[in-house]
Amino acid sequence: MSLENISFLIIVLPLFGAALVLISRVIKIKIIRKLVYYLAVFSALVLPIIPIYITALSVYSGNTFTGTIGGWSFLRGITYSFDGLAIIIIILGYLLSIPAWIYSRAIKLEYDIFDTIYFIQLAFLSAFAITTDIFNLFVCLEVLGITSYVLVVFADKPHAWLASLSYLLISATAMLLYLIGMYFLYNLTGTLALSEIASRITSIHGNYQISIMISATAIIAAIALRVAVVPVYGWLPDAHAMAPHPVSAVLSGILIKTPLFILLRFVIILPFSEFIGNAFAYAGAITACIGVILALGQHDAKRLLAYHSVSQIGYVVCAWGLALSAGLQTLSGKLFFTASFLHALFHGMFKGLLFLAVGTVLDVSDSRDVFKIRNSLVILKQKGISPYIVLLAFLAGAFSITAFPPWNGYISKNLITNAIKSGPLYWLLFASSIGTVASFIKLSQIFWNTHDNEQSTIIDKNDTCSKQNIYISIALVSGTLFCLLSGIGGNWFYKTVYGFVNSLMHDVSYLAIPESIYSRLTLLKTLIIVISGCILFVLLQCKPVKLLLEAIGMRKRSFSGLFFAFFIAFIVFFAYLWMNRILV
Amino acid sequence: MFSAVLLSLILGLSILSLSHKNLFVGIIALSAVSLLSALLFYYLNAPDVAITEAAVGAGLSTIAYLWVFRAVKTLEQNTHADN
Amino acid sequence: MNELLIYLIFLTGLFAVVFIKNIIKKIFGLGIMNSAVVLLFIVRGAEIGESAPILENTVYNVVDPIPQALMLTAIVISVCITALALGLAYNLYLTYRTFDIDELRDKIES
Amino acid sequence: MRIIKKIIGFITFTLASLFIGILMLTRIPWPTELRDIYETNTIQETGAPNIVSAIYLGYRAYDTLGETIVLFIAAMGTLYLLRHAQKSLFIATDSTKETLTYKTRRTSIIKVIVSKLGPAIIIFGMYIMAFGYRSPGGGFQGGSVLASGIVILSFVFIENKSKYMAITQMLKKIEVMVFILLLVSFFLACLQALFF
Repeated sequence: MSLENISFLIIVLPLFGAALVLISRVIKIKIIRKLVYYLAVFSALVLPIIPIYITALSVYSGNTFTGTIGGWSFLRGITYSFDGLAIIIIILGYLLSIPAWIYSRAIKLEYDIFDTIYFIQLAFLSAFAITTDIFNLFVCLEVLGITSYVLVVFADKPHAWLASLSYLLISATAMLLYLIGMYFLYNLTGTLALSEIASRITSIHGNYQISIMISATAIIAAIALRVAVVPVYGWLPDAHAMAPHPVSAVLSGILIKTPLFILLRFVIILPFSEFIGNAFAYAGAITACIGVILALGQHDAKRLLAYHSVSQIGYVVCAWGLALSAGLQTLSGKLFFTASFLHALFHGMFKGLLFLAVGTVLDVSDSRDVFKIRNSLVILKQKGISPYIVLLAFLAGAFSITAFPPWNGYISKNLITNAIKSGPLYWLLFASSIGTVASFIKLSQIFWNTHDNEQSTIIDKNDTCSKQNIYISIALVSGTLFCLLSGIGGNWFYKTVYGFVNSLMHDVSYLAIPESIYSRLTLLKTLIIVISGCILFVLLQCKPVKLLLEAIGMRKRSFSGLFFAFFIAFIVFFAYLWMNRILV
Repeated sequence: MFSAVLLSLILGLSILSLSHKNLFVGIIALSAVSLLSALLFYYLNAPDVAITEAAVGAGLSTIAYLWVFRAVKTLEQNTHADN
Repeated sequence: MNELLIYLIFLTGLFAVVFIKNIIKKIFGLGIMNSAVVLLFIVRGAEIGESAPILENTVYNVVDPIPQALMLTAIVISVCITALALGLAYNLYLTYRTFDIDELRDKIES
Repeated sequence: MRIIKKIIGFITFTLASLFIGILMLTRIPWPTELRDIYETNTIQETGAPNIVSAIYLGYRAYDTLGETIVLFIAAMGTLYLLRHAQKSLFIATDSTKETLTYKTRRTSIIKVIVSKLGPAIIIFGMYIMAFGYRSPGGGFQGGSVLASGIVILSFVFIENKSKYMAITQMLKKIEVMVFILLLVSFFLACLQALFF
């Protein structure tokens, strides 16, 4: 068996696991059923680590392999490529979905259906990462989309149904625009492989420039919808807040970032990719700010976290756009790209952890309102869940997201902001950091103790289940350890990801971690951010500001607003490209 | 010419299916849209797509729509009966 | 001429998805848009040949098979999306007895 | 405020659809390169005279796998939704229980026609499945024709609920078997690509 075939096991094994879960459904004998089920879980979640490791080693040493699936000759089959980009995305997916899966054992679900869909999603995440065929990209996007609609539905609430339906309608419409964009590109170049489109589009670029721009806009808008950058983030808070907690963790941690990084495969084939990068950088910085402002006005704890996902994805998008506009072959481009990916990875870790910790608290208390939940430590203790683990996990997540020194958020956020250095982008991100601090002080109120309403905490202890609580503890502790270790070992992570980015560009030059990351200046900046965050929190307590923020955050949203935002994004993006063409 | 006629029929039927108040008419019009496109596909030398469109677009999706329509109708009748 | 008609069909669907409040009609619109895209691919792909892409002894100069193969996939995916959306709409109707999306949102958020 | 929003909506809709229109109405001669490649090579490489089937199930079978999985997940998700809808309905009120037993009018005309037509549809579905490689059709199309035949027959012949439940149990098993078959064939295809 050659190395390429081993690499394909990354996709095949989770699919095999999904099939085994289905088989276990129809087996009558209990022991065999359990055996088959555990075999399925093993083959879907644990076994793929071996091929990932082997492939990653090979890719890291500069040995990427490309070809067509099924071994057909070049133009006929579907092309794929196991390169640095694919490997880092696959690692991101596996690293984050294992703790979320462990947590999912603790909530009431139909495990067989849930697991089947979860494993299929995992498999197609990898498939999405390796494909370089424009139509296969569409199919993978559809699979990821339909799995996330169904996973959101598992919450069994009318909220979740409506959220899933709105997400479905807007993203299905966007996927049709993708198809139209693809139609034009196929009409123009006569091929579906991205590399081939890239080489042909430059020669015919001049004649059909406007149409190429529109088709690129259509495809990019369809993918950017999944990433939830600024005008088109509207579906995200509903879907992520209403899903079951592990699904929220996976959606926020993995599924909104992979489309962004895969978008790179499409964008770099276009002749005007640096303009697109610029547009994305500004969109990202604005996203970071708007996400925080909206989060400050929220009452629902999980919705607040969902808006923070919007805000943090803004950092990722900003750095990604800057990497693109600098060009991936340049040194600063690689630095930006590495920082962007590291923030995506670390955000996946700490946001997943936050969703799980806050979700645990929400499950045991009657309300979802940040201003009403109090004494949650006492309630947790009564439920038999160790309150200190939940508190620790929450604090780990909160310290990471507010970029406190030893935790991982500090590394990635400061890598991004230090690389930007100055300018409007820098200050936008700076402002959003301050807002994040204030907003997390607000969220941490759920752990505060008040002594006036003891009667609400009387719950009978019989409905606790120690086995489930063990799953919760394992998931939370492993998440906390991830955050801490990746914060301490940030240098190693940086080096590894940088190596993969280098292998993407067939380059082996190495750049050490920028020294300024633990410098006095950066620490001072963190201190300023934390202090001004506290001041902002105090300011927010006064009535008019609070009312204003709530008016913004709780404003009435309509379904058609989603579409108008999508159209506006479409128009603005195209207009931006058009202006740049005139200027150049 | 033939394809233009068929396309304008499809356009008219799709407008009808969206504008008509009765959902049942809409469902049937949509099914007719699928059938007419299947005919057009056959005319345009795409027999595979024609078969798929006829079986899936006009068959299965119409059944799904009709199932929902019937369930909704029974629900409506029952609520009226309760009141 | 053909493209213009297909464009109009697409617009009808898009209009329904954006502006009509009834969920079922939104799903109709999605289906119509999808038909328009499929029609676009097939109509344009049929321009270059004059016989179906099934090779026999006397057949040559076939139409482009690639759009046909791609559209098979697109049709099936569209039907799947429709079925799932219908399931969701039915569940919402069962709980709130309405298909109006704004009304649903009001009822859910209150 | 509402009017402003509506105006903005219409303007953005018009502009966006204008752009889509430019894309759809740009006429470029359709490329023939891939067509020629397939025309000359398909029979040697796959042995199937029907090029569309060869692409759908051969050259781009990986896409088809994704499509099948979309179908599978959509079916699973929809069934899950419906199951839960019924459950919540039962909990909500007892009086609504009757809503789920549909009183349909089965006239003898429908019965006679369907009982004659159903088997014919099923045989046609099998034909499409078996001869998809040389005539139009293929596994999926045949399968969906077959499925609509079964659905039509079930409209007539399922009289009471116990039989219906038995059929759903059987369908569940068929679903599992088919998925396993799909994966096994995928594995075999992989192995074939590896070793032969």
